[in-house]
Amino acid sequence: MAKSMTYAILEGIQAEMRRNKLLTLLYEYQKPVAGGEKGAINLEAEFGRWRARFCAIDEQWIVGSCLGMSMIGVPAIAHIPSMTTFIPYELMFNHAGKLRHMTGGQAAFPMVLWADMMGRVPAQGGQHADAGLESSYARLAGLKVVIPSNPYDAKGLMIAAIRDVDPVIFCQYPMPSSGPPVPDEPYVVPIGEAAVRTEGSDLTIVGYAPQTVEIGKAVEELKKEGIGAEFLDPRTLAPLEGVMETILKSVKKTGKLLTSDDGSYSFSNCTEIVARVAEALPGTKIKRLAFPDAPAPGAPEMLSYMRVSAVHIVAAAKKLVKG
Amino acid sequence: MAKSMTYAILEGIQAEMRRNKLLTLLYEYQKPVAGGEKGAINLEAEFGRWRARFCAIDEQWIVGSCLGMSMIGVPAIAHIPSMTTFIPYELMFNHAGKLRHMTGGQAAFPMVLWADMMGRVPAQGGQHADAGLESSYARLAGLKVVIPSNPYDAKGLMIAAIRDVDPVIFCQYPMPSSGPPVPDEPYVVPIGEAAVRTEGSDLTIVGYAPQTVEIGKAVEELKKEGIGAEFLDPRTLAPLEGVMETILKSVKKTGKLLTSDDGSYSFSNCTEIVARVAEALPGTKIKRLAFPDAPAPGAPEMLSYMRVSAVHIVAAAKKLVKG
Amino acid sequence: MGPVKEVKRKKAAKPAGEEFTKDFLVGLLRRMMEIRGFEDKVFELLARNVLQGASHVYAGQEAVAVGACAAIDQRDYITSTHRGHGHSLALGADLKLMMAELCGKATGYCKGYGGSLHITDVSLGILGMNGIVGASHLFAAGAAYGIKVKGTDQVAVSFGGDGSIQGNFFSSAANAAAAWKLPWIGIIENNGYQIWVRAADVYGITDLAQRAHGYGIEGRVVDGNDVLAVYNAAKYAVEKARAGNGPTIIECKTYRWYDHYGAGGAKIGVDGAFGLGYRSDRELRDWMAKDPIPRFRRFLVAEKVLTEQRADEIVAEVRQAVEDAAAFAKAQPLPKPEDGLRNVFAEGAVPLHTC
Amino acid sequence: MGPVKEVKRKKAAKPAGEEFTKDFLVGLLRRMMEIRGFEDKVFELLARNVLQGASHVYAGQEAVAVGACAAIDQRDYITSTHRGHGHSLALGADLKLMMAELCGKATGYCKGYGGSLHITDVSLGILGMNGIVGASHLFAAGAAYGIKVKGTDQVAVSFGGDGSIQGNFFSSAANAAAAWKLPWIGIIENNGYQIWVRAADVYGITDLAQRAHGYGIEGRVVDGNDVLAVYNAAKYAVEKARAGNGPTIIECKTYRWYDHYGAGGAKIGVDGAFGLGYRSDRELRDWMAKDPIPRFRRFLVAEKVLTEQRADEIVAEVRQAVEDAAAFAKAQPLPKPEDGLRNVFAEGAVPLHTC
Ligand SMILES: Cc1ncc(C[n+]2csc(CCOP(=O)(O)OP(=O)(O)O)c2C)c(N)n1
Ligand SMILES: Cc1ncc(C[n+]2csc(CCOP(=O)(O)OP(=O)(O)O)c2C)c(N)n1
Ligand SMILES: [Mg+2]
Ligand SMILES: [Mg+2]
Repeated sequence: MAKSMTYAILEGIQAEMRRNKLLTLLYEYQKPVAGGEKGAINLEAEFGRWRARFCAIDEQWIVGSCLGMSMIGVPAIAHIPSMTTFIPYELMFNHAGKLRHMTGGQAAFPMVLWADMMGRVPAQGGQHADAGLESSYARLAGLKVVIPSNPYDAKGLMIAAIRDVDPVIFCQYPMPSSGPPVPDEPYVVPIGEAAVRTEGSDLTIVGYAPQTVEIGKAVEELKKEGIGAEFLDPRTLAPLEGVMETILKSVKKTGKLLTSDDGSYSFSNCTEIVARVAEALPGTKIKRLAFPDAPAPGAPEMLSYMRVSAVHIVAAAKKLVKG
Repeated sequence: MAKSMTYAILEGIQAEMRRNKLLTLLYEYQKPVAGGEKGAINLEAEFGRWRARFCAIDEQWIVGSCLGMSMIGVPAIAHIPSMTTFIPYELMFNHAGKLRHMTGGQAAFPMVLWADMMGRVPAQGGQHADAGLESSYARLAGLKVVIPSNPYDAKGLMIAAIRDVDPVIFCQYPMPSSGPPVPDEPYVVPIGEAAVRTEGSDLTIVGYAPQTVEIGKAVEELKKEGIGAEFLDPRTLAPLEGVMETILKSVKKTGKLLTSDDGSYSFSNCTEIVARVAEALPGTKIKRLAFPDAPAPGAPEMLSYMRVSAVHIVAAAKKLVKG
Repeated sequence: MGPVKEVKRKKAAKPAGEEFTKDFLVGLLRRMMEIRGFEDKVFELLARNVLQGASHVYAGQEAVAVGACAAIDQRDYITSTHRGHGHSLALGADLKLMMAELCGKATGYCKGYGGSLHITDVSLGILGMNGIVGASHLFAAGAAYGIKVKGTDQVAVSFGGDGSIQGNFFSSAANAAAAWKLPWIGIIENNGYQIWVRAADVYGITDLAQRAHGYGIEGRVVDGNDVLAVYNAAKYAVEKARAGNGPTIIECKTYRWYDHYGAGGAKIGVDGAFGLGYRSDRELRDWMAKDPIPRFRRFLVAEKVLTEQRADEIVAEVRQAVEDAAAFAKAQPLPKPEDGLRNVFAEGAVPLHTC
Repeated sequence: MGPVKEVKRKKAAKPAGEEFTKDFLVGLLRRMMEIRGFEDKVFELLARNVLQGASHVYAGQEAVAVGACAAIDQRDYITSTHRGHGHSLALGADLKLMMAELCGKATGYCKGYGGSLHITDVSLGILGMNGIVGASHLFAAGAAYGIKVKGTDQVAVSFGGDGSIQGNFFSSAANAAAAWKLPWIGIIENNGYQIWVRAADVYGITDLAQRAHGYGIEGRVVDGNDVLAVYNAAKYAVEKARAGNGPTIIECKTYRWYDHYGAGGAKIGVDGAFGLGYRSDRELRDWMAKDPIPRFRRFLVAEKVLTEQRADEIVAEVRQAVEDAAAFAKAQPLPKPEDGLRNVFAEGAVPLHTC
């Protein structure tokens, strides 16, 4: 059985905790425990409670303390649950993202905010079925934002995030165990590099995390109809410069850009990518699909009507390509 | 002497507090007091301390209590200082923006978050010289965001915000007392309508709040050089549908769009406008000017190097128009 | 500030100056039975995978909701939490509309938008169940401020778990309520766990009511499985608040029978409360022995307020009402898909972006 | 929890088991004089519009910074606030680099990026002055957690005003520090005002140290204008923390002489402390009579630790050092404009977007 997202992430953290005797994980109720073929991981059992600590329901503590300890050279990972993504927003904005600059380079926060993202789950209602929050962080100066779509990228990006001396937001959406097999050894997926999932020359499709599942299906479907889509997964949202090189190269070839997003439409995830393409390559034909600017309703009928699915992507791609 | 931004806003609040005997203002240290030719305004003296209350340094209380009281039919204004804009982010996101939807339309928050925005002030350093934060709010479902550029719009938009049954973020940047004279009587500037500041057919320039000063200068300069710029001020950032009608109409005419922004570049203010134009009008020549994705440094030399000024706008406009 | 006080149940269960009527006392028992009956049904539907979503079952804590809600009137407000079914039912919410909402039906309390986590009936004074831990306290304190502006003698009561006193919201509520004597009553339902985390492992205090003193608020500790003890403490706090004498924080020590949410591990017909890794079955059995419902029933029978036979009848009536509610919910229509775009703002619908 | 304790200055100013050396005592006086001298100069430069930006002048509160910082070592950490000049200087920060930073010069402590609000010297253990009220406490408590991970006997001390105990951060720091006995010392500099807002109007408690008890932390109140009283309380807390016995919160009652920030209303050569609308001149005069510096000087002279003549010499030396610092700062180069794009991340520069 392939490694799960969580197993892959914990495997990466475990390796880094073995390497760096100070690296510390603070969390709430999501135990750093996972079972898999390669044996169970249990970070509290292995590293003790000081280095793998459950906390009160206080995300401000979890993130703020990781900032404080990372400032004194104890690198730290703050793991917070999905409905609390914005509780530490002020901390990341006014402190993590700014203190290096304000102190002329003296302060450093070698920390990772491991933010669980629920995604568009049915039967929960607005507070527990959100997506797209990563873009609020991607806006903020001094922060890096990564967002893996499969266990392989998840492990490699988590290790990259831990080793980075700058604060990194690591966004974990629930994703299936697809993609390349996850090596047991530590490895790095560099921050700032997009992945080319499939090559094609008729149009460029950009999307990440949960939408990669729908895009993947759509790309197969389009292939059957003779349309070659180049599917790019940014994996990093900030800084975006490296990612844009890959995207611009593709759009230069295809002349058409389709983005698909589980987050909301406005001021949002793929907006920045679309705007940069529009600035750099005038004449590009562009289409953005996204969840509407609305909370997620509980009832599954309403929710699924609002989400972008493979069917929508196929239809939009055909329209872009055929006229 | 023309009315100041703050006078105009307080005049609007005063009129509404007289009209609605429950309307309440909570604030921190920024007294709801202003002097002007038409006489001094002092809301605490006029309405008593329960309805115009200073609070502890606790922006969560100021905003959270306004949510709570507005739920029981006591409309409220929460005034918070500039360096604290994101402390109530979670409250506005998970509660103000969602509860109406989650309760099937039962909950209502007739409240205004009056957010002071510092703008790019020199000699303060990153936490006290920020701009562009309105876009983080504009992303969130269920919230309206307005951002006046002169005292006339400020008063009219504040009254519109107070009368709106939905939660509204009212962003006040320090702005000069320019623009149309401010009537003493209450009036409304409707939420969701852009203003056409100057007409022109060579290119469209979009910007708001502090950048309107620079754009205004640039438009004059361009006129001298024979370039007719159409200058639009969105005034509302969310919902954006009405504003886009005006912008698209203009860009359809000019074929060129220049945006200029005191906020940062990425995932930011004018990004959404650019992306919507690119989607709707492929072939448009587009340029975005903005503060870089960096905190504001203290030293004025560094800061002013980073800000967009009229000179930059003129140069970019000429380049767009001439090729 | 005095020390933390333990409010003991009065010998004859009658607070000074108040005679309980039979109807009142039997009403308390019936409400607790309704909650238990509803939650047992929810648990069964979860175990059978008929119900989707995260229902946080309230069984075991009935005395808190019923005791506290009996102390307030129709004019007052409450705010509630992820574990909120009990609070709504204690205020008299309709079993049918509750169940319809849990089933995501168009006629449920929130028209299917909310589900278990957000059941709200503003006409009952419920300002919303809120799935974000601690938020209930801040909104109730805010409503209490609004009451001062209105100049009425209403009160606002918030419910929150032992997890709700930390985090972002409680502190803001408590400080302002203390400074300005707001008519706020904070009920802390200390069931010992925050999911699986023990309160004792993450707090430096044992009696959570002690937290109140740091703000200058009176804090009380009561037996949360004794409906009259909760009622008495709440009544005291409500009267104090109505008289303009400010807030009270009441910690109710209690226990939840089932797991944090859902019916994980439970097979149909087999009790899913036992065998949870983070607590001992023995601890659970000790608390089950203090079940607030039979305890109060025995008391009422002993005090001759009720006969065993009448009590059995109530049990049967409640069971029938719950079955009717489940049948009602099942028969209700689903929401229209496009309605998800409504209720974002008071007017209109937001645009769809799937095409 | 016991009641709030008042730590009284020992008669002979010697805590049990410790003999102060003359050097130590004179050092305390000199540090206080340095802070006063520096702040007087800053005030003058502000009044003359030579200095830009928001300097929050520390004059009047010197005994707090100096007393507390004397109780810790080079290996320990502090976090500071918008009113932070005094904390840095109490740790021995360089007057010249301080002044250069206030003047926005490339050679200042933060290379001109920070200004008054953010002066930081990590080599002195200063984890940053932070302009967001209350954040100092959370970061120090976080550092204290890191100390536990490292397994050293360091401590982390945070300074914060009377305004810093409310809001978002203090509560998170206090709860965790209490639960896990972190080596955190929270110093509350209660100068009675939050800009113009009186603490008494926005809190339900009078002694802010009482807030500690709600978390299970020992809270102490000391005379913040008595440098040895502050030192004794801090020393007690530091030793307790080093021994693994957890956090202490120390409220120092003090007063700031000038307005919240800047030198508004002051004419050159005229004292800008008086005539502020929100407080009486009389209140200020009462506090000026308790000026920590002459008070300690008189004490040292009376105890024959120092002669009046030597004290006058120190005053002159300090004055000279401050003048040298101002001259140094004036002569320093400005930062390069394009450096604003650096130090966003550890490496490289972010792109400019003006063209
Ligand atoms: C701010 C916040 N953090 C985390 C969660 C996830 N969460 C939901 S319920 C819960 C435990 C709550 O414990 P407690 O307050 O004791 O209430 P109980 O479940 O015991 O009734 C947690 C951590 C949340 N909903 N909100
Ligand atoms: C969270 C936050 N809210 C508001 C402000 C604006 N502000 C700066 S200093 C200050 C007053 C601080 O009072 P206190 O903590 O007593 O410190 P003092 O100025 O008296 O030293 C305020 C409100 C801020 N910097 N941070
Ligand atoms: Mg609990
Ligand atoms: Mg103060």
